[in-house]
Amino acid sequence: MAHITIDADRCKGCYFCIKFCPKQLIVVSDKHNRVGYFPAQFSEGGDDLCTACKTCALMCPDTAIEVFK
Amino acid sequence: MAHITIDADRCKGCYFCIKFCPKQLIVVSDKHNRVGYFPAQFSEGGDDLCTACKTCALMCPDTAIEVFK
Amino acid sequence: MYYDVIMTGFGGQGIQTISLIVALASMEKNLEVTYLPSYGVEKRGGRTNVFVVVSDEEIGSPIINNPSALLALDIIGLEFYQNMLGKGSVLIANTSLIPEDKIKTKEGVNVLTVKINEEAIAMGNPKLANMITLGCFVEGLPFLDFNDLKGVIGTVIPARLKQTIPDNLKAIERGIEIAKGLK
Amino acid sequence: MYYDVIMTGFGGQGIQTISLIVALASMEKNLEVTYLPSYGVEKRGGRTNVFVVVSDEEIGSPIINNPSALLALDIIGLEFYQNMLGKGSVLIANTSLIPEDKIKTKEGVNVLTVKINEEAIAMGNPKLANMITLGCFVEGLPFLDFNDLKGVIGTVIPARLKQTIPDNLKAIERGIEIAKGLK
Amino acid sequence: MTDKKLTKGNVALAEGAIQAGCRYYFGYPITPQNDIPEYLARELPKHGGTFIPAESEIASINMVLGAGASGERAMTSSSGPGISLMQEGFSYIAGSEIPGLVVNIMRCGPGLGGISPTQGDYMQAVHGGGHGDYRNIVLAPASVQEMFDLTIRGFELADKYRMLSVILADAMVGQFQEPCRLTPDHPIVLPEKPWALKGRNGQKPKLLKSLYLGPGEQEGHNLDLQKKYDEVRANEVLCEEKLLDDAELMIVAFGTPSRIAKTAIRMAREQGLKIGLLRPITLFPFPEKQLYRHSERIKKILVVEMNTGQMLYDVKIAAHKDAKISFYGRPGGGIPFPDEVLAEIKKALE
Amino acid sequence: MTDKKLTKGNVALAEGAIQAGCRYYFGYPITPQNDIPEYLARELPKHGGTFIPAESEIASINMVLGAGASGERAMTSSSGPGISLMQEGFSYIAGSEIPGLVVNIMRCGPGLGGISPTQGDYMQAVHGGGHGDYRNIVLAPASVQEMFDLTIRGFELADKYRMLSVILADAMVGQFQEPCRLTPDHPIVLPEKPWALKGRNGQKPKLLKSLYLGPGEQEGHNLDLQKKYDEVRANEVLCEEKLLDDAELMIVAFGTPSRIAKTAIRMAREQGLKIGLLRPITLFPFPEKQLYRHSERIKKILVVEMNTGQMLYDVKIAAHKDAKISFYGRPGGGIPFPDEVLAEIKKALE
Amino acid sequence: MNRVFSRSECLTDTPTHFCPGCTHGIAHRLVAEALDELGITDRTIGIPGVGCCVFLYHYLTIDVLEAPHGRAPAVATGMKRAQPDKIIFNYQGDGDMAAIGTSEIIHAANRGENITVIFINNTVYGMTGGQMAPTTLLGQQTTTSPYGRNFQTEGYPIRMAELLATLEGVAYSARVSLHKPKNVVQAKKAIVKAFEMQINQMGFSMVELLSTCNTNWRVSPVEALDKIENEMIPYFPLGVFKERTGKDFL
Amino acid sequence: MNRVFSRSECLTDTPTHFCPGCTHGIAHRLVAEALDELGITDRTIGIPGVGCCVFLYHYLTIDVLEAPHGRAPAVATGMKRAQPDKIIFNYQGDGDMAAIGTSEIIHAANRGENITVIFINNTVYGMTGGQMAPTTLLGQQTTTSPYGRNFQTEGYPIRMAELLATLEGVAYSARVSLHKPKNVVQAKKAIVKAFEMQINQMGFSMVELLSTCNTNWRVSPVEALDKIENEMIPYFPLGVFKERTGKDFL
Ligand SMILES: Cc1ncc(C[n+]2csc(CCOP(=O)(O)OP(=O)(O)O)c2C)c(N)n1
Ligand SMILES: Cc1ncc(C[n+]2csc(CCOP(=O)(O)OP(=O)(O)O)c2C)c(N)n1
Ligand code: SF4
Ligand code: SF4
Ligand code: SF4
Ligand code: SF4
Ligand code: SF4
Ligand code: SF4
Ligand SMILES: [Mg+2]
Ligand SMILES: [Mg+2]
Repeated sequence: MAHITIDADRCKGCYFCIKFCPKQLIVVSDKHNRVGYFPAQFSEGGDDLCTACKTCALMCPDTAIEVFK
Repeated sequence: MAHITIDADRCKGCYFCIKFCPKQLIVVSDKHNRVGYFPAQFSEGGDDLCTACKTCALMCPDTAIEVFK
Repeated sequence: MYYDVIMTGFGGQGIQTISLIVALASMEKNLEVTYLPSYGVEKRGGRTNVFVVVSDEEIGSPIINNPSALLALDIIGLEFYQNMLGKGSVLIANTSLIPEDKIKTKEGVNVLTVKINEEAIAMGNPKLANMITLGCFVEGLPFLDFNDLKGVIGTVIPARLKQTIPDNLKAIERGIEIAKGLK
Repeated sequence: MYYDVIMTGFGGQGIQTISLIVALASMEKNLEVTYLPSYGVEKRGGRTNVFVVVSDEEIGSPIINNPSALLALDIIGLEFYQNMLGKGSVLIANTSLIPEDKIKTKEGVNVLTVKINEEAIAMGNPKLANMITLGCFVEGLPFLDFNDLKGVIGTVIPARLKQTIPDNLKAIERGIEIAKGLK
Repeated sequence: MTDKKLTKGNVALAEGAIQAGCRYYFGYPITPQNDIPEYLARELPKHGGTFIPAESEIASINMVLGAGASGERAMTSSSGPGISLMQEGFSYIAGSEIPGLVVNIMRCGPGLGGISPTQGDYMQAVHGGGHGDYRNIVLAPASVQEMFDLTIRGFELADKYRMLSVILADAMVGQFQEPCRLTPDHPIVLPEKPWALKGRNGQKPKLLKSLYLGPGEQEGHNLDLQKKYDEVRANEVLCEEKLLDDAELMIVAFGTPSRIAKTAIRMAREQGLKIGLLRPITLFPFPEKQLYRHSERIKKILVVEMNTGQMLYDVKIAAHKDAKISFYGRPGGGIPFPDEVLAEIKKALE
Repeated sequence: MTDKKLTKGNVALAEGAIQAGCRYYFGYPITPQNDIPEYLARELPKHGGTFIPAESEIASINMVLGAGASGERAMTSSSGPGISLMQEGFSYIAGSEIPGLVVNIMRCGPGLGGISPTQGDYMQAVHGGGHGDYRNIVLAPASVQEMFDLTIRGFELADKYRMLSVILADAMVGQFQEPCRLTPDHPIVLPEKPWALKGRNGQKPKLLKSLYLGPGEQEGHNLDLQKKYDEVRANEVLCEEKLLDDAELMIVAFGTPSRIAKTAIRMAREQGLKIGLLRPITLFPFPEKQLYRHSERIKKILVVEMNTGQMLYDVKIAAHKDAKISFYGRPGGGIPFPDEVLAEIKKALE
Repeated sequence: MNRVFSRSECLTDTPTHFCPGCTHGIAHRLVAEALDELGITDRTIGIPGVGCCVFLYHYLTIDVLEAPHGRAPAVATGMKRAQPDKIIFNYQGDGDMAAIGTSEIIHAANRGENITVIFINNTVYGMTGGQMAPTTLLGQQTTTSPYGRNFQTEGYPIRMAELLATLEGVAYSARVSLHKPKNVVQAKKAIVKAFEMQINQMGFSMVELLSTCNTNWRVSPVEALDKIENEMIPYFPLGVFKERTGKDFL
Repeated sequence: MNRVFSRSECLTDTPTHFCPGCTHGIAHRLVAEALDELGITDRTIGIPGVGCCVFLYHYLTIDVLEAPHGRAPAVATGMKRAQPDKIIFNYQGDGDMAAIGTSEIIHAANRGENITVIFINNTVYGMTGGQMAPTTLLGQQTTTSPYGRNFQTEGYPIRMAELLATLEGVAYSARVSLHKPKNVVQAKKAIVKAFEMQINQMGFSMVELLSTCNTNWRVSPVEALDKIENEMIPYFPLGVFKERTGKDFL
């Protein structure tokens, strides 16, 4: 029972988090943010599967991710 | 039967030739040259002993020495 | 004749393409042209701003602070440039990405608000947004018309995308149509 | 009162020492002094040239082109500077190392030719040549005499050579004697 | 239809270099001039030329020195900080009388500075940023066409006088695009260079140097250089004189401000104000005579620069002593827009 | 007896630096200023100071930047070519407003040049050899005592205005010896430097930079710098005015030529010619007002320099418009002897 | 629930100007975390080179000094000598350090200056548009090597970590990478190690980080990570090339 | 009798400005002999650094180009690229090459520029009065290290021959000495070898010659030779550190 939050306006859509989340809990949002990027977003119901392993946050170049447990 | 000539006004009196002549055929002159150095000079009668080995010329930084054979 | 326009948006919105079309089409009519795209840090920031000046006599400054027209494809560009607009100038604002309430221009500015992205998607290709904007711009423009644009579009669109030209032209026409409707 | 002198020779002839003595002795008399030894490439070439100016008012140029006196300890120095000498100036030439016939000065120049090296050897120490020269120079000099030199020589000669001071003073006196004889 | 091509200023300059017969480029990147090396990296090899991405500006200018001493047309390009680093090289090139061309697409100073259009490097280029009494030929293009034409001229003058030519342009002139003719307006001839170092090859060895140690030699060398610079002053001045015949006020400006001034002048004349423009195209040699002649009649002068007043010095020295000289400057990337200049014109006329 | 010590100019300068509280020297050798690093290498350690024989002049000026940003009094010294290499650093130091002191004991240019006394680097020091609109405080000693006193003043002004002070002296002033008082003529106080970078230490982080990117920021920074420079102009001018009250001709000269001029003036006055001297001690700020005031009355001005006429520019701009300005210069190590200057005086009086 | 990962204290919340997926962002975070964990943030002064890292001061809440391009090691020398008790670090790109700054880095290292250098090797001059650097790979196309780097005319890519390791003054020289989670963890360790060397006055410490410049490599951020794995690491091997143990140096 | 040793054709008869016993004089002679023996004197251009070697043109009858202090390798690069058929050599001192010119020598070597560099290591800046150089020995007293070079503040002497040998572009890097007849013979061989590398287009070649500066070392010329044997060679080992065989490079 853990989850992450992604600051959509900080996110630049590099998708490192998506590539490296061992549980594939992160997806691309379908609406772009203020700057024009399509941010990553934590999947619905990811809370059940997220292990708070922090891999996503570790790889995020823009510290857009916070992890909660 | 060989000998060397030393251009007294080129010679700056470093005495490398004297140090390295295997036959000790070179000595310091007692009068200084135009610039004020006491040049090296080939000893009297060195001709008999000089082997024209060129060691003196090889070490002379001022190409003041010519070797004859 | 003297006309200057600022086109602004973020990278990928195709502003370089349409501004180049305007510049080249004007050249073909033997008008003087200056074309100044953003460079350096600004570029790195992902912004694209282009200044185009067209005139029938020698052009002075290629950079301008009170344009005849502003084409704002996103909110950041709008907020940066809209206060430069003076009486009689034109603003074309892409309200797909610009909240109406952000548009604050002096009176006397002719504002065209168009949901350009939606229009493009309606035409089946979001990438056509820039051409629709171009259409809105050229409609009623004193020195260029559809055919002028048509004449140079081939030299601007890269070879590998040649097949997209017909759709692009349709998009321009759609833009003209929209603009007509709004006037 | 204004007096300027050039002293020239090759390294090892002790010119720095005697020029410094003149400068310091003049200072002790609260005269203005400038002291300019050669530097850089010139030095690397093994030459020593020193310009000393002494005056009772503010000194302008520390470098000079028509000295009151030239002390030439070798031929190279003589040939470089002798043509700078004007009427009423003094040349002291070390004829141990300068062929008489090389001395070509305008008339009106007081030339003292001294076989200084021989004189020094005669005193038992070739190194005393510079002090003999100094003696020749100070004889009849308007602003310095033997006692002035004596007063500062201790501060110029390095501690480890203190014991040489008496001989040096004798050499100065010998120089004065020679100069007297020549006048 | 037109035979001109919509071209970026920096690209026109680079193509001009190739057309001038320059086959050697050495450079280190810096905004806002990177289009120049990037274009030449692509194009020079096609002409059998050499492009070296040098490790620094210091290496670049010294490679130019080496290639120039070989008798080849060689160049480098940079901006503010990089040009500052080249000043020792500038001085050596001047001292050893080796031709070469350096482009400075100016960026803001002092220090790292921004990259918006500015003209803060006038003094450095014109009055010697390096040590000693020397000069560079300094050319100031104000259009894309001039970026092309003056680059060719720069190489020709460099060879003619065996000195460095500097193309001094603000970022606007480097970055904007205009229709441009990309062929020289005259045939290009590469001059003989008997002084070039190519190995003694049975002849007397040759030498290029700046150090003179014999008594008076260094001074003599300096005086010879000054003679050469006087020749340049006498023969090579270029400037644009526009609407000066009836003018009551003369604007003096180079580069982008001169273009802005033209817009302002148009606005002023619409309001009945008689304003003209003197645009120096060569900054060294500076159009002193022209400026003096006009200032004998036109007593009001407005100098407009994108700096705090650098060319202003030369204007003050060249102008008639009774001229009333005012200045409008925007340093650090500020751009003097036409309406501002018009306001200054009116101030100056009061 | 005298309390003064026969001292070489360069040594007086180095001792002045120590007395001023300078504890950091970074430098790379070059004739004719090597006495400075050699003296400081011996003496600084005795005062707990740091001497680094840097790998180059570029490293040296940047070490000065780093130590200066720490709030310490730091310096380097060099000559022509080395100073040219520092011009980027000069510009950064000006832009980031970091105090520091640089000594230029000039050697001949352009290029490698000889090492005889000369003044070819005036323009570089006074009008900015680096890029952008910036200034250095430039002090021109003409005696060994001034080498000592002006070095102290240089550090004080550098701290007061957070800019670079340059000691600009010819080789004569650096190499000759005079009796000199080697104690400051006023107490030395090291000012607080709240801006210095010492780690945030619980406070708001501090920053020293020269790059401003926000719209108008770089321009604003430039205008602020200009305000500062105007303050310097208003408050810090130093010059010597000698025998000007009755003078019919005013010689303007700095450094060694000013000394030679004094001899020439003595000779002239012996012949009944009324000549005076204005000697700028600060080259920036230049004594404009003083020069103007005197030139209102003294209409004949003779500028004497050991170059081809560099300070001449500032004299022309500062002088009354009706002044008749003539120039006598000896570049490249030539020395204008008193008799030559006297001849020029007579020419100028005709 | 409580927050188990968030921005380290030393980091500001200013969004970076870096391109999407630029690993400069990761490097910045690692430096910030290292400073906080070592408890030296308060007494650290950062000196970024000129490059995409030039805005360091926007992102780290430490004192920052701007240095001319390539001169950061000289600037750091002046500062460290003036404030030996402070922690001074450079953050330089490969253009800044391996090209224009070659002389300054080699002599700072050779003097054994007690400073730490974070070196971002992304094989190009990123900030200016991706021109060829001394670190550019053979055959790599850049805007100034449009036909690919050719060893016959431009020579081989320079390996700074190995080169500096040959100098006696160097206490620590290592190469790490930012292209995978486990490498990022290693990178963090190396950065901490480098700062520890300085804290313990062991001399000059340097960490070379293989980093991406997807914008100028003209690939997607994710593809750029693969390029590090497949193209950079084969030529720029990861590892520690010098590690001084004990105070043999002092 | 006939003359069996006299000045090589390439040497002028101008007496040198060198101090008595300065081995620069020997090095000049060896270069001249090498050029004559290889028959390349006519197509060789020499580029001396700034140092006591700056007057090369007074002593060698070849075309000579003056270069700014330390920049000779960059100048040579420009010249060699413009005239690949000519033989271009630098003659640099340790201040010129190992201090101010560090960046230029490393990158010329790294590019594998096909030039030859004669490097005179005499552990000081001779021309300017014997100040400390990066090559100055530990403990050695100079005018700027009056208390002796201290590795804690000035670092260790830099070994250029070894450093350059690590660069791929280098075809030949050797250290020889001028303090004894047999070493002078070896030195001559190394210089010839270096020029042959250039003739055969093998890339960058460098010969470091251990040389005396008795004036600034403040010893007699003969004592200076002993210092090379007893103090320099132990730290600067003689030998060939890189020698490319065959055209593996090209
Ligand atoms: C003296 C000088 N030359 C050139 C530049 C232009 N410039 C700014 S950053 C840079 C290179 C950046 O590349 P790198 O150091 O690798 O950093 P990156 O952006 O790749 O991280 C250059 C050449 C400059 N600012 N100053
Ligand atoms: C830019 C610059 N800095 C400094 C100098 C002064 N300078 C001339 S030669 C030299 C060093 C000479 O030492 P080295 O290269 O070892 O040659 P050596 O005389 O010892 O043979 C220096 C520092 C200069 N001419 N130019
Ligand atoms: S890693 Fe960060 S920036 Fe990249 S997509 Fe995920 S949240 Fe966005
Ligand atoms: S913390 Fe781990 S599991 Fe949770 S989203 Fe991030 S990477 Fe996936
Ligand atoms: S080696 Fe040459 S210079 Fe030295 S003493 Fe012998 S002859 Fe004279
Ligand atoms: S040739 Fe040999 S033997 Fe003859 S003098 Fe010279 S060294 Fe002595
Ligand atoms: S240009 Fe390259 S290095 Fe710079 S921010 Fe973008 S991706 Fe990163
Ligand atoms: S100073 Fe040293 S290197 Fe120079 S000539 Fe004299 S001995 Fe040789
Ligand atoms: Mg990089
Ligand atoms: Mg040396």
